[in-house]
Amino acid sequence: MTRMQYCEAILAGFEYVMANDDKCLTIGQGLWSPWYVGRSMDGLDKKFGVERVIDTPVSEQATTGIAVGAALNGYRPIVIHPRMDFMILATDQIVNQAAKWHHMLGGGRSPSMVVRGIVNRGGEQGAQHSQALHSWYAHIPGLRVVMPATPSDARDLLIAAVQSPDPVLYIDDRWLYEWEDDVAPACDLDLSRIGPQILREGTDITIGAASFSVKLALDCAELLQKEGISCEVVDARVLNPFDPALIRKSTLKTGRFLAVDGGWANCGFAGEMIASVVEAVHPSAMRSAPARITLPAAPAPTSKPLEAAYYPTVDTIAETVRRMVAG
Amino acid sequence: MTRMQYCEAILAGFEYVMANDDKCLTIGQGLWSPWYVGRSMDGLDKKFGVERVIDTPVSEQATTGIAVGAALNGYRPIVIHPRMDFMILATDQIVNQAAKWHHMLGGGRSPSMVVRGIVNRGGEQGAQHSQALHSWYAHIPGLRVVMPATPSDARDLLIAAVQSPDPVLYIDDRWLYEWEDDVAPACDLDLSRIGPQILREGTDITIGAASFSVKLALDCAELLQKEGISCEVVDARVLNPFDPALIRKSTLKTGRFLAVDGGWANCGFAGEMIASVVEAVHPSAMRSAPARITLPAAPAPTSKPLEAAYYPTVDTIAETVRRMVAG
Amino acid sequence: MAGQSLLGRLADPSQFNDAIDLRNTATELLLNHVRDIMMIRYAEEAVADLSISGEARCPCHLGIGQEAVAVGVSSALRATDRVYGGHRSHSHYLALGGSIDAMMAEILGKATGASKGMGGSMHLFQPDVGFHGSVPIVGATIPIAAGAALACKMDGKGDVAVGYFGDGACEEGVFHETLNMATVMKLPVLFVVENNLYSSHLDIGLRQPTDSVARFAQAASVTTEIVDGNDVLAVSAAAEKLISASRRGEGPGFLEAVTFRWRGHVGPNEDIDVGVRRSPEELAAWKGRDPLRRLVDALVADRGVTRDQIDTIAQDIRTRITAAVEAARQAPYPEASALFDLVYAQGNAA
Amino acid sequence: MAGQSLLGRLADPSQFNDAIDLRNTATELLLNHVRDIMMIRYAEEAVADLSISGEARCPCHLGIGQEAVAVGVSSALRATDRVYGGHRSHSHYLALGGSIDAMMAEILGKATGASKGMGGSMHLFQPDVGFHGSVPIVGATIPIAAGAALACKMDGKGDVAVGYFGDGACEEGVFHETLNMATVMKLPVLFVVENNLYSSHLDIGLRQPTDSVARFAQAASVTTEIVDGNDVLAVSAAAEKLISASRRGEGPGFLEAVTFRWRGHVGPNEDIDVGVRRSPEELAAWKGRDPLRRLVDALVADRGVTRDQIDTIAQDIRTRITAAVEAARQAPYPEASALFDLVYAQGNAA
Ligand SMILES: Cc1ncc(C[n+]2csc(CCOP(=O)(O)OP(=O)(O)O)c2C)c(N)n1
Ligand SMILES: Cc1ncc(C[n+]2csc(CCOP(=O)(O)OP(=O)(O)O)c2C)c(N)n1
Ligand SMILES: [Mg+2]
Ligand SMILES: [Mg+2]
Repeated sequence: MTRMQYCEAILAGFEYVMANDDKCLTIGQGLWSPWYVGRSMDGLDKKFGVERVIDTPVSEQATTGIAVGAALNGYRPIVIHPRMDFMILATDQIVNQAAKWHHMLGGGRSPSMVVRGIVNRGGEQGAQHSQALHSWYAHIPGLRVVMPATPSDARDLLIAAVQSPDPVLYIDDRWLYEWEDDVAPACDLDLSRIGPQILREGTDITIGAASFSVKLALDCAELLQKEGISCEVVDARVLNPFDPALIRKSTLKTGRFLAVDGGWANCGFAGEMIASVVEAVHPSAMRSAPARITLPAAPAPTSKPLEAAYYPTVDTIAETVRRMVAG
Repeated sequence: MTRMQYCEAILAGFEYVMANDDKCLTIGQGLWSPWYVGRSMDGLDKKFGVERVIDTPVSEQATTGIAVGAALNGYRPIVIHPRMDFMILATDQIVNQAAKWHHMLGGGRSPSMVVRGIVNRGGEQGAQHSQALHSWYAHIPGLRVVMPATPSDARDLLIAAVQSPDPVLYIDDRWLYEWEDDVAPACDLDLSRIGPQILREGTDITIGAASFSVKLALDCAELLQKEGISCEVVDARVLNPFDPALIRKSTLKTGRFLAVDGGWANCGFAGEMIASVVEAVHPSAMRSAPARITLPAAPAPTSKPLEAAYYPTVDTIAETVRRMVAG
Repeated sequence: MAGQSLLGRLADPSQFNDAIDLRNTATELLLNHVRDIMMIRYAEEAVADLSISGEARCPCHLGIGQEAVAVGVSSALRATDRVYGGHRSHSHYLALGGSIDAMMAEILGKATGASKGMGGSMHLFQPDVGFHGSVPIVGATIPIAAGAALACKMDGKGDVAVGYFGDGACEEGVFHETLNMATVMKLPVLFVVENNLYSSHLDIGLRQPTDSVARFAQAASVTTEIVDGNDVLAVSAAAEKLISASRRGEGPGFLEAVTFRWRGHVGPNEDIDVGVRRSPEELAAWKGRDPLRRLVDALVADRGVTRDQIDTIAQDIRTRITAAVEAARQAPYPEASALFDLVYAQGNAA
Repeated sequence: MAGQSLLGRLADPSQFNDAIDLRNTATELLLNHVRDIMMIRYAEEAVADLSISGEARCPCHLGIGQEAVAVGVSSALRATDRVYGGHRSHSHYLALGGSIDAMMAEILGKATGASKGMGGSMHLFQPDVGFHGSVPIVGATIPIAAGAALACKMDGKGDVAVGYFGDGACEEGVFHETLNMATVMKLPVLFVVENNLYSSHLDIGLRQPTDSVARFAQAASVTTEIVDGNDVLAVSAAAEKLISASRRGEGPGFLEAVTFRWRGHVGPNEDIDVGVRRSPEELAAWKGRDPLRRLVDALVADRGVTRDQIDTIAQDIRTRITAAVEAARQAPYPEASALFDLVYAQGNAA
């Protein structure tokens, strides 16, 4: 076991896949810069060379398309979009191309590639520099979507994503970069066998979440433990294809389900978790109506007090849990 | 009352807004062609001139951005994307720009504009020519999203969209173009006062749907009436901001809720309807678990038998309703 | 219409109507070009018939009249090169030796199709002959071809990638992004524009300030050639030149081949009086620049090939096409399970 | 680095270091230019200090060293013209007469800000002086400016729109799409590229085959001018020429102004040794082409303006800026309700 921060774990993931597969390359904006992606890719260009760690012009669509083409021809590219907001410009290549080529061309080739979209919010960066659009991409059949919450998964889901024969969107959140934890030695991984996991067991309520929301849920569970409320926390990890078995099973046990998500509510992942639970759990097994905590239905503000009001906190979650458990 | 097909009603909507507001213009691919948008814009170029009915190069992003700019400067553009699949290329201008300018620039100007995205599927057109991505856009605060199901709404939601001071995505479905119905005379409309409506009353189950799925739900209700099952059909009409009051109220009455949607399930509008219902309806008021019928989690196929298996039908809906009412 | 002509004679249908210059090309190779052009033309005529009869239901974009472009380019390629197309790619596929049986089956949505019946006319795939895929989002395969070229470059075996697209695709931003990146990354990719002067119903003069698109490539410092796309040897010579530079590591090339389609944008019609310039006269004039007749005329005049020999070739090809259509009719549809099994390469969708 | 230089002397920091040629410009106008340049420079220095102290938290992209571009362009504009910017737009806003108080308040996220505290440094808005908005998605306002130009054209009053962006933005597809559409639609829009030879950490030579971006506009048949962006009069003369053509209905213009930023990509640092060419030597050399000093030197040498006069102007401006910062500090934050009330122009979000 090694102690590692989430961002160091991402870097460890890159080092593992680049060292173990010389067909693996990474391409995107900022890869030769000292600041674009935090410390999560430090030194890769020196270690593996600028032919395999490629910095690009400001051309999100072409960059992603070039990766699709390289992937269809035997390489394993990891495309870096330093913000999901910029990745929007590459939507055609991700959604119309990468996600569909295997199916619509009869399965002959698969663009085995990773698109890394970083959630980079807060710090008064504003509406075009704050988005978390995982719900969008989870909507698209053919595109696997993973969101690591823990340092171990930050590394392991990257390895599994690169080793998957399918296109995978890997979404990390800079608010997690300093989370430090013990991490086991790296090994090869099969993404199709990875799904949601229980990160904390409990009996009164099930909290389903992904990425940074998992951290909030864990902190909330810790807090409520002292009040005698026992929360079970399920980390979704793989948002597409999403396997709802674990949140269903957990809710059958606790009788209550709360979805926490760092995206917007309407047609978002929080609602998806709720729908997935209730369509398979008979109403009589529910001790309260399910609930969700998401961003409010507004673009991200910049101003300090508005940012404080905008993002869900441990307290807003705890309040909802108390109400659900009491009611 | 005039008898009108859905596509004629769209055309009537265009004629109303273009005739009543000389700041209204329309821009997009195919506007000078005889076939791009069915018969829904026939003759507009002749009637209002090519300065106000502008055909464009194959440049979805710039076309949409030009409309945003014109809207910010006092015009009321309607951008035409003959398929939602192509509209993906304009996502930045729709989602990062149009939806956010009012909020992030302090409310001084609003891009009062309509983006029309057409769902054009079936006919063995395949994975890149079949998508219905309303759930994506409904996810975005700041962007109003409307989906007319009936001929009246095909015209009226277009009028309301154009007259709204906000950016509105208007999504019509070519499978509805031949639906004929009585339509009242046109008048000015306030989109912020328009929401879901009950299209058929019933007592055993509530079916929530939008656009073509409403037609399927109505046909299904008609079919099941003969079997003694009484379905209430709610037409969502406005998917963002979505007002769940009516589906909640209806479900409280019927005790059962089925969501039908022509998009994919994961993070889709069907799941949103279910989550919106159950988070406000106590489980004890539900007589069965809610359910949803959506596209299967696959890109659109082309081959005839696969297309037949892919799209929900009246029969698949009826089967689910029977199961829910029986169980 | 409105725009300025940079192409001049190349865009004038009354020009280049004579037998082409055969240069010192071997007669056997020229006869192969005849075969390839005929295969494309007659196959597409058969597809048109299948559309009219309603047997082919998927959208079919025919390139009749444009056959010499793909045949010329393909003659400069080898099987390990990687070719990508778009919505109008029957010719690109067939010119590489793509299976006529698999194409017809694909168009009828059969499991024996080039894409196993999962795609139809706009989705062809036969990598063993070098055809690595076509899709109908305009411009989408331009960066994908560049990415294939990145793979070729890293493989270090001198292979190249080719992206075919139209004059309309040059209006998509991704085209320009890719030109720049291909230059900066020195990618061995040949961009082939079939400039048929139309994008759907719109004349290029209504969409761009001039009628030639090579200026965009020049702006991106990509080496360009502009040729009569209805002269198979002019095309192959230009392609050869650009491709061998790419193989030598000199980066991308751009080939603008001026041509014209005899049928409408989609389906079997001629689209007469659709758009502003497409009139019966214009179409008739362009038929005078027929790439097949001009090649055959030259063979007859300069190489002593007889009309009978040509007819025999034509007859053979028609027979093969008829057989392909018949086989496609008899072939099974894909299993329903394909809908789910193909979503992911590993594990299932649901 | 790798690329070819088309700009030649214009990109060479050892050139154009002398006092600028004042042409026959009135002294009062020149002194206004001095005031405007100083306002931008000192305001941004104050912003840098606020970033260092942590009072300004939003990302601030400073354009110190590039002030002459906006000042030159703005001198050719009138208040009814429509200007759009990007992430680095303090200069574009201030050069039009945008309120320094509102800018400082915006940067501190206050309700009295240019965007009511909803946007920060990258989101400025003051339409009454002609500044219609800036946003940080690279390239996003290029088509929006063209759309504003469509509105100007339809209004028929001879107004124009201006879109400011950088050399990096020329790598985004939408830039090329817009150039083409602006030409085809004959839109009265001036595209102004501040070519500062860098996009974030990357030298243009690592991103494009040559160092000049005007070639893209030429490919789209847009009239272009390339100037020393650190000579306010060269900029204003070129802008004047292009804008008056646009006002006359001759369509779009493209102005490439070669310049250099003294600070790093974002924040107060200098980004020394970031990227491949950005070294202390290069930065020092570019400081020798200071647009302010070169203008002041010319005024002193040719128009008898004294250094004292200049110092007085500088002192005045610094006083105004200090007051603006202080007022911004005292101003209230937006009400929490703004978060919801501004989502839609009509009705509420929730
Ligand atoms: C992104 C996108 N926008 C629009 C379309 C509709 N469309 C299909 S083909 C075509 C015209 C393309 O013209 P060109 O590139 O010149 O090719 P040609 O049809 O002439 O061979 C258009 C606009 C599309 N398929 N994809
Ligand atoms: C679509 C998008 N991609 C990437 C970024 C990140 N980014 C912000 S500024 C910038 C560099 C832009 O360079 P340039 O256009 O030359 O402007 P300059 O910063 O030199 O003024 C980049 C890449 C962004 N904001 N938007
Ligand atoms: Mg064409
Ligand atoms: Mg720059």
